[in-house]
Amino acid sequence: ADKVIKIGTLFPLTGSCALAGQRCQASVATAVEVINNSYPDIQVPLAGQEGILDGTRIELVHADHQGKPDVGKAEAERLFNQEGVYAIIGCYNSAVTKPASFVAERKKKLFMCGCSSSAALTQRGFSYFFRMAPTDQTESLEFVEVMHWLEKMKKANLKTVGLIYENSEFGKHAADEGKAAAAAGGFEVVADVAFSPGATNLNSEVQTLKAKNPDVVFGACLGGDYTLWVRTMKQMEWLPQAALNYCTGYQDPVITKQLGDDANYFMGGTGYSPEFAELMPAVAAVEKIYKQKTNPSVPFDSDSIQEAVAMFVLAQAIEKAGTLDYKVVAEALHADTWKSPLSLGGEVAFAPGGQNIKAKSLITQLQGGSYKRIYPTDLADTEVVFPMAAWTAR
Amino acid sequence: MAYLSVRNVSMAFGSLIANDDVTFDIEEGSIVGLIGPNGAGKTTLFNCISGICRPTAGTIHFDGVDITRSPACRTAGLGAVRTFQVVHPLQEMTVTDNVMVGAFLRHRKPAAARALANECISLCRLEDFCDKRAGSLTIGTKKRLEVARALATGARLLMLDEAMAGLTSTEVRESVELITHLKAKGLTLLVVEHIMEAIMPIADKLVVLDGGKKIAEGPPETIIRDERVVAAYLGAKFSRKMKSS
Amino acid sequence: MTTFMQVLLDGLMSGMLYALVAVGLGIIFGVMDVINFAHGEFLMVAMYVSYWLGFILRVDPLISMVAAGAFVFIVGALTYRLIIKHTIGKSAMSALLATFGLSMVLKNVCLNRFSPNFRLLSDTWLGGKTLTLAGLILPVPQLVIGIVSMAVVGCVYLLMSRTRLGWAIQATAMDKEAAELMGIDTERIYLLVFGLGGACVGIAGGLLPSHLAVHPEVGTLFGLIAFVIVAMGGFGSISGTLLAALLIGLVEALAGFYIAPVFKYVAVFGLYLVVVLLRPKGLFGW
Amino acid sequence: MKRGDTFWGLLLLILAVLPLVPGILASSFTQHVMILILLFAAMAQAWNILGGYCGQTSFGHSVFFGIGAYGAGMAVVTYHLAPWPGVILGALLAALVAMAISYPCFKLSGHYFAIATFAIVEIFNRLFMVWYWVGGALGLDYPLVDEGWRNFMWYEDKRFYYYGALILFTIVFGTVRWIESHRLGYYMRAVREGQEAAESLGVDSTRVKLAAIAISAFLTALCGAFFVQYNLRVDPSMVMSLDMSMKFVLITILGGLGTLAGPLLGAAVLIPLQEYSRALWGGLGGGVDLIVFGLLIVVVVVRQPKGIMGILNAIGRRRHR
Amino acid sequence: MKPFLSVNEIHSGYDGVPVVHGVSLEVFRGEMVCIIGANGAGKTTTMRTICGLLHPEKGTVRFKDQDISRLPASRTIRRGISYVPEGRRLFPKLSVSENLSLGAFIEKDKREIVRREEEVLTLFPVLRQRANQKAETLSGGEQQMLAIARGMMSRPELLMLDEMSLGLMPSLVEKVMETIVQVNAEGTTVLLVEQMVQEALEISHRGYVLQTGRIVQSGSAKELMKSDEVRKAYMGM
Ligand SMILES: Nc1ncnc2c1ncn2[C@@H]1O[C@H](COP(=O)(O)OP(=O)(O)OP(=O)(O)O)[C@@H](O)[C@H]1O
Ligand SMILES: Nc1ncnc2c1ncn2[C@@H]1O[C@H](COP(=O)(O)OP(=O)(O)OP(=O)(O)O)[C@@H](O)[C@H]1O
Ligand SMILES: [Mg+2]
Ligand SMILES: [Mg+2]
Repeated sequence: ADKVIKIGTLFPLTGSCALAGQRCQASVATAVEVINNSYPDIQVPLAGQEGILDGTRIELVHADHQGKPDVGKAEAERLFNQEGVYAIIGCYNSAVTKPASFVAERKKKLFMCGCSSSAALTQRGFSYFFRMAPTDQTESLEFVEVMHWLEKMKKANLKTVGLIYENSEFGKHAADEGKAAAAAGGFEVVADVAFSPGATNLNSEVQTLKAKNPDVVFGACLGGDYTLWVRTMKQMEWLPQAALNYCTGYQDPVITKQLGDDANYFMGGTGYSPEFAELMPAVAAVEKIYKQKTNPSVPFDSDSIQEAVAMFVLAQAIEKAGTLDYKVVAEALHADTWKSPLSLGGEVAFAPGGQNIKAKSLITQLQGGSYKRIYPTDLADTEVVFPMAAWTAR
Repeated sequence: MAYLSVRNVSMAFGSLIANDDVTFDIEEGSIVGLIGPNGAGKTTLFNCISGICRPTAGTIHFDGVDITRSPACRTAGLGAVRTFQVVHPLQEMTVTDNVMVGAFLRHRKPAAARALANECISLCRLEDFCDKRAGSLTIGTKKRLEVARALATGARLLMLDEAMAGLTSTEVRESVELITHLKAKGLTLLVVEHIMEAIMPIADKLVVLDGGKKIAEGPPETIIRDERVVAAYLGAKFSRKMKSS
Repeated sequence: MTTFMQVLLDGLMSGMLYALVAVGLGIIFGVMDVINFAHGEFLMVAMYVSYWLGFILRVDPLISMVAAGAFVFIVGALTYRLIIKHTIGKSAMSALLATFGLSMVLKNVCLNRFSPNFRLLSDTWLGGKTLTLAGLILPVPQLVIGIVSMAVVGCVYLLMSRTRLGWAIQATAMDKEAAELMGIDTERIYLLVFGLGGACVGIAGGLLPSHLAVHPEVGTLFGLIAFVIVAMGGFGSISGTLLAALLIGLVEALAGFYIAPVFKYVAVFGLYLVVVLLRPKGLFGW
Repeated sequence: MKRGDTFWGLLLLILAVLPLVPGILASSFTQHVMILILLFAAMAQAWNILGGYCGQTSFGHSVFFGIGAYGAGMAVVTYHLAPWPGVILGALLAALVAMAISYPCFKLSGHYFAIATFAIVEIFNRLFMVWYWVGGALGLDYPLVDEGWRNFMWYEDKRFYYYGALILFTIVFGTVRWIESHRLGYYMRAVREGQEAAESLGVDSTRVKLAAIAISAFLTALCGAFFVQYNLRVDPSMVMSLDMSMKFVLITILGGLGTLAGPLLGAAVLIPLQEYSRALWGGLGGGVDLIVFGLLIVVVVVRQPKGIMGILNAIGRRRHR
Repeated sequence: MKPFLSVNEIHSGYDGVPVVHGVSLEVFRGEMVCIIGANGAGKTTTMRTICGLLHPEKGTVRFKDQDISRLPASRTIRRGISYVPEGRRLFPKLSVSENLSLGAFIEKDKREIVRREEEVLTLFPVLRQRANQKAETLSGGEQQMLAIARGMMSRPELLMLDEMSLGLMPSLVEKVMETIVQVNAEGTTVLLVEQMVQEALEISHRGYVLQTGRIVQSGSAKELMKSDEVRKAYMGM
């Protein structure tokens, strides 16, 4: 007979984060496709066999939380109670992940989180919650490292930092971590610019940055706001020496098409990009499937790929535990280090609280429309362009 | 001091002076008619007394209390209640509910208010319309509703602004009877009316406004003979008719 | 000083764009007493029209704004015919409810058809160009949007105050039945007004894709600001709407720069409160 | 009157025994929907006091809702107490804030008032977004606490939430029922229908409106407190947003403005529609559930602009004839 | 002779609640006809049905031998019917002269409109002084005059007046009545609804008595004035 495990996905499929949510959903579906069917030529765990636990197939139940925590909580309950899912993967927005994973924890059922970046998520001491992506905190610390590195390598004189972020749970969180890290690294935060997402213009925001003229800008702008931000900076003829972005609009491959040359020389933390192919040879084949599930022109981005990782790691743990018993699987997840060709580090391992301690991100810089790796140096493939080339020099 | 005393009241809208130094008194228990050409300022004077407008000059006392600046709801609370020439029914409420709003001024308890409202409804012969939406009544009925509502507040001074306009002569007669009945019950009335057949027989005194100024004051018999009033207001035919009857 | 002037200029230019978005809402509001909750979504639809024309047929937004205006005119007229018409004179709030439903439908149909991707036209005639004038930077797209916007608002103003049609619209706004008795076909007027309101916001939306990304949620904040502008100017007053839009653009820019960007909408909405508390019928309202 | 009250009594009784009957309300999702219906009916009814009976369309109720929510949320999250003191404080504060902000706004009429409340929500939303003490944009997340009435918190069994919502519903509907038949109710409707006329009948319209908004805000805040207790989290965009405000308005209008049954009808139609359509189609992605939801709203309005009450009345009238 | 306006057995009402039950009446060219009846008898409803603000559920309205029962008001005025509604219905925010020009909305020639305005203002000199005042600030009586004046701006062939004496001072009622007679004498057919039964019958040729939605009596004005029922029911005698 057909044995089936149901897994729920819970992402913002509508509302202002719909773009990311739909990609994440497709990413999980891609992983399931690989797991359920036999793809012997894909170098990813479980790809070669059909299903797990001797042919048990995974079936996804999709749900939409619209970016609203209350809806997310209700949907998580529905997925567990009504749909009878074994575990949930989600929720992209940290604000929604919090109550939704709370539900799972109370039920002692698994909650796999791909890319929600709030550090607080893994500081709650949950034992059924696992997160793949690095947190804002990790990223912020990495940004500061990069700044020190630039000072050393490029003889740069970096003193001040400006922040621009959307005023939401995500942006605020990133900004708080960024501020703390910058201060700890000995930099002065001179501009703290929050804006309402979905802005009609970012004139005063950029004007403020321009007036304070920080050497480096940390940015946390999503989607359309990111392009608006870049364009407005161009209009106002201003650029910092370096711009470092959290996993945000920056790492959406679409921007290079829309902004053209204007997108270049911005930097950011990136968990994955098609240019990393040589580092992560296994991804290409998976990505082909992914592109079929969404838009053929859109590759994985570093958020969405984490959701696939979450699915793979969960499947591996179940396979290894050999049972569906939650406690056993959760303990197995904690106990082992998991092979994960789709992750930058190649491995996944969880600290108490569920944070993936092997999570890594690279600092990339857009050059000539592609994401070039510049830091850490051992993984770098390109020399950094610093300071950013002026608007007039492009 | 008189029951209602209007002293040197002026009301200006920008450059237009709608009431100009108007002074008159009303004795308790009397019926005073306020007449005058269209646009003479009668409604404006009502607005001033009832507190909807603040007069630009002058004072108004009601039962010894200065109400010149008191807001409409306080004036009504004191017992001086008016009806509107351009009717203001509470559209979506039923006739009974309309009247009950008035009745609640004196009775907190719904039951008591309802009883009073029903009484006023039958006084104004609105029984047939009790459960109709006030907005669906015809103009004439709305006018009667205005009166019923004002009555229900337990008013001691009732100010009627053309409450009989739009009624047939027979209905006017009934209204006149109502007014005399109210007077008998001890109410004081200030009545604006263009229907002379209605006002002449019952008024104890007429005050005539023209162009915002008071041009005459006195009992009806003398007023119909007043040249100025005839010229400005009544017109030859009506004054002939009035005199003959 | 230059910074101050620059901030003023930026504010003025966004104000001019707001004026065009708001004037469409304003005439619908003023004439029919209908809160069109889908107004922001009309803007979004127009932006999509212009985007697809630009993307597929390589038409520049400067040209496709006409098409976008016409398209949203039809959307507006249809909205009236199919929805608003049934609510007029029945219950004051039901039009609000219906247009809210409509905005939800429009938003999600676009999401469904065009995916939630944000889309931006590159290589437009205006895109990214700037002029520099006495140290002030004038971004060409915003400048042109501002000019077009002023022109359209001016035309609407003349239409409303100088033409027979304008009179008929005003009369209909005040008393529908009486207007009908004067021989005015109020049904047509309503249709026209809704279409016209749509066309205004359509033109605005048509111009935008050269510097603002299109996505299903793009209209929301514009719609919100437009409501405030219309009320601040005074319902039914086009000059009021214009003045309010410029004021709001300025306050947004000034507060955003001199107080803090997070507070710019606090200042904008605060300004509305201050204005209506001083003048309960808006700047130029009846 | 009498017959109406019997109807409500019976309805409450049925609602109260519903969870006791085995098999009914069995699934936790059905329970969830029932809870939301009761909660949103109560919210809409609280709004209805000001918006329906008193005729002051307010888009500002999410502010009061939010204050109530933050009251409970901060008591639990920030001060590690039971929610109750926060609930009471929040509700009182909401009433005070409501009176303070609306006193000047009552000078405004019609849409000017509506848009002013609109502006107030946006201002509060943005201020709360940056107000560190209340959690700012990060919001407040509930810790694990003991289950039970003391903490008003249950993690598995929804039945207690159901009874909580039912109590809330009864409080709000009872209050409105009482007001409706008493002087305040008549005065509120009078103010709605014509302020000048009401004033001339001795109604102090400002006081009536203040009373209406204070009661309305108090009840709304109670609903807000319930909402956070149920959702384990509070942040400004969840509770203090235009989106939330619209819910109050939509449900009431859909059901029937200024009627006692309207909010319940509105919630009973809108909430299941929203929840089940999402459960059914939400996972498909393309917002199909929201399209269907939006279309249905439009269709209802086009068919019967006076809301569901209008439909019922029309049916009733046909029957009588 | 064919009637100018003929109303045949119309049934009409609001929201499906019938108010008028089978009213028939005829008006001949050049006549002045008056409808009288108590409050709520359905006079206004009848008038609204004729001019097209309401449409009859049953029955027809024919004007100049054409069926106009289904035409909206904005079309009937083009056929020559002008209705001065009960309660004035002015455009409150527009000035007196703007109200007047809107009265001639169907006329496109601007000079012609000015000419007519001049004529009408001669009939109502009070309005001339207030030409630039907003209509809402006029006194009740002034508003009534403006409403009548506006109704005449379209040069109607059939002028329908609903309770035009409402709120007018006695001398003005007299004057307005004279004006109406004059307008009628100049060739405009007039259909009146009046509460001032005596005055109305004095100037009309014929009259109809409406009671709870039905015509209960009709005849020449003189007959009606002599009729006992009419005298008792409507003239308070
Ligand atoms: N709010 C206002 N603004 C400007 N002018 C006004 C206002 N209200 C009234 N007027 C003017 O004041 C004058 C007096 O008006 P009022 O309504 O008091 O007359 P009235 O005596 O009641 O006349 P009627 O018998 O026709 O009702 C009129 O000329 C009118 O145009
Ligand atoms: N808009 C409306 N909706 C519902 N019912 C209405 C409406 N207007 C009038 N009616 C009802 O229709 C009936 C007849 O009204 P109509 O206006 O024709 O009377 P009328 O003879 O003109 O009376 P009046 O002399 O008072 O003006 C009344 O019973 C009234 O309640
Ligand atoms: Mg008057
Ligand atoms: Mg009538």
